[in-house]
Amino acid sequence: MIEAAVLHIITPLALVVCAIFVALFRDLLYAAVSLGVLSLLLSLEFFLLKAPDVAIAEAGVGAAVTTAIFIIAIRATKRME
Amino acid sequence: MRFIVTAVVAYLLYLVLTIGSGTLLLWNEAELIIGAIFALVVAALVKNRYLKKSLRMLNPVRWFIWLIYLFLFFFAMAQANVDVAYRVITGRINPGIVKISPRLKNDMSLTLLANSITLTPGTLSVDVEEETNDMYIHWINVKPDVLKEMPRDYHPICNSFPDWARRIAG
Amino acid sequence: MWLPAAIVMVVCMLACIARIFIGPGAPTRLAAFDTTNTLVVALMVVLAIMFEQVIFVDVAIVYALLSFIMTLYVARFIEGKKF
Amino acid sequence: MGALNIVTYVFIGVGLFFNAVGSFGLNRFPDVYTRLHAATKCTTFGSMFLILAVIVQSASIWVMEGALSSQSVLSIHAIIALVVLLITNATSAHAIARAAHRSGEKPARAVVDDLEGKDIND
Repeated sequence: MIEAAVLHIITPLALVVCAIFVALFRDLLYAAVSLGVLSLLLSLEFFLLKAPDVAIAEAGVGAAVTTAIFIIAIRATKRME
Repeated sequence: MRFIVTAVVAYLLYLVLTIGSGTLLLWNEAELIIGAIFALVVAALVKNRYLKKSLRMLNPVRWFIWLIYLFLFFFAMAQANVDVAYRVITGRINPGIVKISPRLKNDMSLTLLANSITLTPGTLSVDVEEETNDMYIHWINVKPDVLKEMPRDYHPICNSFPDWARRIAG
Repeated sequence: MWLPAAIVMVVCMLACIARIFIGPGAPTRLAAFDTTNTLVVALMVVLAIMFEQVIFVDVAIVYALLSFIMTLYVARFIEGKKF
Repeated sequence: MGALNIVTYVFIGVGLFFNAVGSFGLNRFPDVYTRLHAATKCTTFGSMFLILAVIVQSASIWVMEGALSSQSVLSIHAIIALVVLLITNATSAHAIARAAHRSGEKPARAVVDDLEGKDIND
């Protein structure tokens, strides 16, 4: 099953690249969008590991609540770091 | 009347989401009873927001026209995708933002028209003026003869979707 | 039959994620993010029939609705309006 | 079963082709509006055909196993996911285009711009 391993290799690598870019962006809105992609890939990874309940929880918390809180925080402060 | 319509829609949605849970016509008894109770509660809470003024979408003739429209819309969507694939591969674009006046009255037909022209050939709805219901459309392949007169003719841009929207929800 | 389709979908998704990192301006990044969401929802439905677990499709429905909310929220912020 | 498998392969092929075109056009076009054209239309159509392939397979198993099969959940919920995708993609494309124009993004290589300079408050 070498093909099934491809999915399990690509998704964590993209996850790590997303985390690096979250730290690199100077514009905080871009960092928030990258964090949304990170939670998307984390949800996909939970899905691949056959844990759909954790994937639903991660999608709800990561895609909706965390980004909304970050956007409210960026509105209240400065956008550039 | 609004209460009954909202309760029926909520109950149907609940039944679709819990299909295959039992043996009594694909549902079990507990799901049917709990769904009815939740549908009544939801209808009591949101009936003034879900249906604003009129009940004209209950007319079955409109549903029938909507089904015909879906059939035509699928072919327009397939044509749109072949067109966009051609433009992606060759890179031949001629974009611009044009203004059309579809002369629609209410919000529902405007929503239907905006979603339709976003998914059909070469057009993307950008903005809408609230008072006059004029729409601004990003068009990927502008034909020069449309630009001559100022109230633009909408037939070359989005071939007769405003008429269909007026027929369905107008 | 489903596993090669899933791998091609993941490769398409990586191309969209690259546009999120290099794209100029906030609306381009948001458009790329929306495209990635669509691809992930389709990928989740495909993986559900591949794993033969019928309950996995619910994750796709929930993710489609929640990512829609996030896209609208960030778009309101870019528009520069109070909400 | 043979004809259904052929239909499924054709649907998967069409879906993967349009998804690839969508993600390629997102990287090729010059500005955000044309990118939205490629992204929204092509990925919606491609995802629609992939989900239709899943529906064809699971509905054939549903018919074969009788009405109480667990595949009914898969077919019905895949149809719900398809409807949700069709509605939310068009709406979010409209929201992104409006936000882009109000934040001052100009359409690249435009021959006409009727909206330029107008200030629309809701």
